[in-house]
Amino acid sequence: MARRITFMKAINEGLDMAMEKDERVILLGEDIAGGAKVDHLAKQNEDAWGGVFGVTKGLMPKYGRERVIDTPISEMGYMGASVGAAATGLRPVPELMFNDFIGFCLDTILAQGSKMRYMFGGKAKIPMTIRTCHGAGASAAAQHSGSYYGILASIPGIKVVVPSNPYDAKGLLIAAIEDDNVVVFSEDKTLYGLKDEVPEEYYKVEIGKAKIKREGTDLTIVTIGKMLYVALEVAERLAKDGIEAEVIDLITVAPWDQETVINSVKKTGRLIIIDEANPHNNTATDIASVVGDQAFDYLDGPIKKVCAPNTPVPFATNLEQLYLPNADRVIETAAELIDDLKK
Amino acid sequence: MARRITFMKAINEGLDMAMEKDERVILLGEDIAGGAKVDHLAKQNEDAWGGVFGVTKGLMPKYGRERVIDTPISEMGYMGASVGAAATGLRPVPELMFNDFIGFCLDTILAQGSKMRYMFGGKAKIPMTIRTCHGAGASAAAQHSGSYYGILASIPGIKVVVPSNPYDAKGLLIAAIEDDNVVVFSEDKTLYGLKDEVPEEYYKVEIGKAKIKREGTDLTIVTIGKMLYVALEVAERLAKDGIEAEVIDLITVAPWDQETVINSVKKTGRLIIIDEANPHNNTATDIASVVGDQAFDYLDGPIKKVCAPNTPVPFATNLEQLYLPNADRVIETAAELIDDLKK
Amino acid sequence: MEKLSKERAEWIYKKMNDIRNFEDEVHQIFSTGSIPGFVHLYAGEEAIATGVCAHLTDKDYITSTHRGHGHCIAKGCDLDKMMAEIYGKETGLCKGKGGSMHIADIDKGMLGANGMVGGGFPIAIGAALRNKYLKTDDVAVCFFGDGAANEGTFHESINMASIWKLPVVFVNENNSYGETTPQKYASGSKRIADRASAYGIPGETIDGKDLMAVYEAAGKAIDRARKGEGPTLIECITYRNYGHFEGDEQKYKAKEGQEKDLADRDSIPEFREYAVAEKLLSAEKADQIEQTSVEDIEHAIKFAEESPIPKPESLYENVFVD
Amino acid sequence: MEKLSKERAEWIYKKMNDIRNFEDEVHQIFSTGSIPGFVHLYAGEEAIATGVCAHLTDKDYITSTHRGHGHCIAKGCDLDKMMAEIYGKETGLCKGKGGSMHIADIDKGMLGANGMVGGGFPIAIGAALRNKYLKTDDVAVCFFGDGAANEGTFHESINMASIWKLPVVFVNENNSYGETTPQKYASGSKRIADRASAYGIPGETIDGKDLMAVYEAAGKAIDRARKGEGPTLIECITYRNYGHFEGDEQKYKAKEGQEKDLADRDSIPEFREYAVAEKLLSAEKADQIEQTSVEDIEHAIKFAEESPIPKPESLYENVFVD
Ligand SMILES: Cc1ncc(C[n+]2csc(CCOP(=O)(O)OP(=O)(O)O)c2C)c(N)n1
Ligand SMILES: Cc1ncc(C[n+]2csc(CCOP(=O)(O)OP(=O)(O)O)c2C)c(N)n1
Ligand SMILES: [Mg+2]
Ligand SMILES: [Mg+2]
Repeated sequence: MARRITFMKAINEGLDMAMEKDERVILLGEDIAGGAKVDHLAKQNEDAWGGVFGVTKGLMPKYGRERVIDTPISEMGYMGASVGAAATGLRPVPELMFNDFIGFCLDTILAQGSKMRYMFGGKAKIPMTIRTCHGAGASAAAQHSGSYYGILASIPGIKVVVPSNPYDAKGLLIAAIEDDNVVVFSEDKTLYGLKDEVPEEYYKVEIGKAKIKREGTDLTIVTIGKMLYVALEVAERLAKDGIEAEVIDLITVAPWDQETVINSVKKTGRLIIIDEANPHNNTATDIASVVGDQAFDYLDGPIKKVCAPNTPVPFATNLEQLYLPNADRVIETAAELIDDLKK
Repeated sequence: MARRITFMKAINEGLDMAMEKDERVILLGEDIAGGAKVDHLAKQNEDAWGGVFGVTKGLMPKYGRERVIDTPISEMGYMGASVGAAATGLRPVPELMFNDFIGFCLDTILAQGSKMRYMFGGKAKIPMTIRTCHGAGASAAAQHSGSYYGILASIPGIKVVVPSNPYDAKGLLIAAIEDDNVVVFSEDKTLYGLKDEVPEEYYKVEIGKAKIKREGTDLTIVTIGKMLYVALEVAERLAKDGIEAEVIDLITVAPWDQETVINSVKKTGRLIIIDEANPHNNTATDIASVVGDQAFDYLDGPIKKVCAPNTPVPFATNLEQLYLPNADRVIETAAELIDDLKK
Repeated sequence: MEKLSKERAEWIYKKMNDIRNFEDEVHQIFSTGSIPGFVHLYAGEEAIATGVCAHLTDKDYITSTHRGHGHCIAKGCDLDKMMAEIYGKETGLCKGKGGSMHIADIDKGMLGANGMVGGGFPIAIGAALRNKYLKTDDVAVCFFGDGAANEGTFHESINMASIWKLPVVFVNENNSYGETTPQKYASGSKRIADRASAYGIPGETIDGKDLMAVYEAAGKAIDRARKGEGPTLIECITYRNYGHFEGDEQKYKAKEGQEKDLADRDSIPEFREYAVAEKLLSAEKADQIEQTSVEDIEHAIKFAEESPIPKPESLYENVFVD
Repeated sequence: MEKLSKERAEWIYKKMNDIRNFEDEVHQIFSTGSIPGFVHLYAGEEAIATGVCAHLTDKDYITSTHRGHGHCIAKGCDLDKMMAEIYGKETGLCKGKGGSMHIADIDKGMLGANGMVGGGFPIAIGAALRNKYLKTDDVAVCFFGDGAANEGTFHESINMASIWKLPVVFVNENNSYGETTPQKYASGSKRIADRASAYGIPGETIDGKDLMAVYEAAGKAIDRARKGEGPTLIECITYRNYGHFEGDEQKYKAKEGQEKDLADRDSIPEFREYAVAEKLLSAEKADQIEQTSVEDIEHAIKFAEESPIPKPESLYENVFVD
């Protein structure tokens, strides 16, 4: 298992294998192939972009425009069409180019896709995977850098996953597409270039199961998406002071893995959650609230969160870096928890 | 101050006085007057509905159709138009008939109204008050009964208020309209008939300030909107067992009053938050997470939340009642906190 | 398109009566308080749902609106279960969890009433996309109101249906009002069918009170869709007998003139007269259908009333497919 | 509408050159890595922003798009501060917090570039509503792309502008593509102006590379709006010189035929030739304007480069009005 591919390629491969396996899987989105009806591209069976970041590159040439469908700029339309197609037997995988565009099409998730099965008394099945991307760090400014998986995770009836690495990305995406529910698959756009080992086969990573990425006894750090790397750096630094942090990659934010988190906190007695979302009503608050209820007796100190500030994402590079949670902030926070740790 | 009027009338009066005082205040929404261009109504200068619940009744006859504007069924259009009108000097008060329609127009709040000032480096001012309604209990089923103020409260750059009674409703609405920021004013539709004393004058209730509705030393119960009445019932019942609950009406969910809540918890050592929203990533989790961080040392037991379950709102009356947080559930939860309390 | 057969005419007459009786009864019952929530009645618009669905099989899909009972009945949903749903009973089409605004039966191709105005457009084109992708000749029909034509979903969905030549028919029920707001106030275009050209598809305005006019226009459009020739927009001029929802005082309705004339028309006797004259229906058969329909609705009410309310644990069920 | 004066012609020629030089320079600088983020250049479309804004004062409003530099310049925003904004500097129009996609200057009536395709429509009609409500004769202009015409906001906003007769002009910049997607694929209607009739407003398609065509069509429409006669939709056929954003390989562009002809046209020398022939501009004046423009952009770059980055505490500022 020595093959190393990028996060982006892993996602591409997940889509490819899911499409290969099940003809009912179709993709829809803006420029996910690109160049629809352009003669010279059609002649060469070429896609123009394969998505704005190139994630779906090559899929149209392989599966054709019937299965890799470029849409007009009509998010409510094609996201809702995906709900309709899913309700009637296909397994659509629409791409919402940036999660920031959710304001154009939230109804299809909030009022339709997530509620249909319930409202219809169990008759409907909406096997739909929404791919989107989130995250600051690409100088994309306030309207293209938000992290809104937490808003989506508050909606009953859908699942939301946030992979942190190529291996999970491929396996989770396949699991999402095989899932009979609406699953939001949120990619951190700044991770696309990240390389790691990824098996060539078709495999699934379980939705709803967190992973312990580093074991430790003194402090639990729960992370979402790329915040994992902040935590791993922090754990390294803390280890030098003899403090062993347990790092948990949450992976699924709805429904998140309460058991793994609570067991860890029971062991360590201390918890920091790192979430790039704005600080209110996000997954970090949800975790904190559950731990503060169910593991209260095991806690040795306050429950800490490190999140983005309560501001939009600024454009200037220096401000954007300041906006993002980083290792220094987490270390400072850890210091509040662990007396004998030097600042 | 003996005059008692309904919650609905108090809102109507708040709008009326705000319009009277400032000509820049205009209202927009679907059927907020009703019967636009209907000859026989025009002749009598009559509105047809005054909003689906009658909240804006009589305002069109008084202020005319230039200021009380019936819109087509185009939520993104008129909510966005309100942002544009606010950015250019008016003080629009659009009505989103049900907060469940947020999926049709979230962009105007998420990406435009809430971010403009920041993105424009402080140049823009968006003095806009969005009236909407939330809440289960009216048999309006899954798409007309949600409580989404928590989703909105997660967005940086806006304020969100949830009044529980006529007095606050009038004063808060006036404060919201005078506020130079985007304020969401979310009305519980099942409270419209509730009567209480309301002064006839123009007055403001401070946004961001919670109110202690009952003092107590044993347990803090924080509530949002009509959950106040659940808490007051609980407090009565607990009092019979000699337990004194302090009941806090949060009133504003963004930015919520950390000081009042934390001071109360420091006194009582126990906290229950009642929030009708679905349980994940809501205001209850936010409060729990802040208290679990900042008042940890004062806590005598786990932090408890009583929320709606993680399901859509069901239609059948018996299920809907089960869906709503109620006094029995809160009492059971309180019993977990206070050992000597009989179940 | 097939000429109207006797069998179809009987089917149509039964459905029209079922819808009318169903709605008239719900109107009555609502006033007694036995039915909770928001209820939007279809009475007066029967010719549309019936004239359109006469061309559909269970394999064709429809999306409906908040005013969905008529579409449900015309699409073949069980009357007993429908009534039970509106009562919020366990035996309801949706186990009592949907109610009037979310009544649905996917097995019958009925993709749901929809509490969101304009919510049906994208779902309908999604079903049509599925039909096309699977190379079936099934179609999708999207029913929508005049008010819904001003939602962005109208625009996005019809445009996509056009560029992808989807087998879908957009059936507009123009009953002059969206709640209290006249279509003539809310629409920049005089006719909703005028908007079809903005998407390069055919559009026409027809008399929605005339069953045969609907039957023929819908037949043509559905045939076109089945043949892969793309979508059509049909605007049906109609009127609702009751208020926007139960409880509406209807102050905005005109008590005279053109509007009153439209209000006074009744497509059920109009169709009966036509069908009897054309020998598609005997007077006896028509009487008998009327009678059966009354009985069927009575049965549905009895069924609904006697049915149990949902079990408490069902609150937590059907959120996810396990 | 006024005939084009010498003064206006000089203004126009300066703005066209400013836009071109600004964008060409940003293109260069972007390739060196000094400018971060997503940058969408307006080069090639100068005639539109300039021809339209020539009729506007600081009191009129415009809404722009992700491709907003041209609109900004034509609306009179400061070049130094614009460039500083794109660099993310403290001296920028938005203090470095907006960047290319959110560049704005409300004092100049420029209500912002917008990262949301279709985001400008409702904002523009809101500004127009304000203009009408306050009984001013100010107008609002909404610039939007061919791709944006498929968003629901297009539909909702133009319909409302029509029924309320708002003083707003919808200026479509049809550059054949929304990102890589041809307009001819994405739109059910052949022409975007064809959609105007769906809202009962006038619509026309013009040569968007021809400054005078834009100037005249916009002049008429803006006059109409000022007089309270309602909105107009103008579709301007144009082409962008660069990719969708910086970094785009542009594989989808046709290298021959009609598209190539359009790409090869340049409205700046075309206008110069026209204006000199019509004696609106002397050749010397034109040369001088070209020279000044180059210097002004150089100055802007120097200003931007020498400006400080934002202070850390500004991260937390301007979220709310205190
Ligand atoms: C997205 C959304 N906006 C508004 C409403 C409130 N509403 C319910 S029905 C209705 C009027 C619909 O009018 P029309 O489409 O003409 O259908 P009709 O009721 O006349 O059949 C409105 C505004 C809603 N349910 N959903
Ligand atoms: C709501 C939304 N959807 C999609 C995008 C991604 N996007 C940015 S520009 C663009 C193409 C816009 O095309 P057009 O309107 O023709 O403008 P042009 O770029 O050609 O000037 C797209 C799809 C976006 N920014 N916002
Ligand atoms: Mg209607
Ligand atoms: Mg374009």
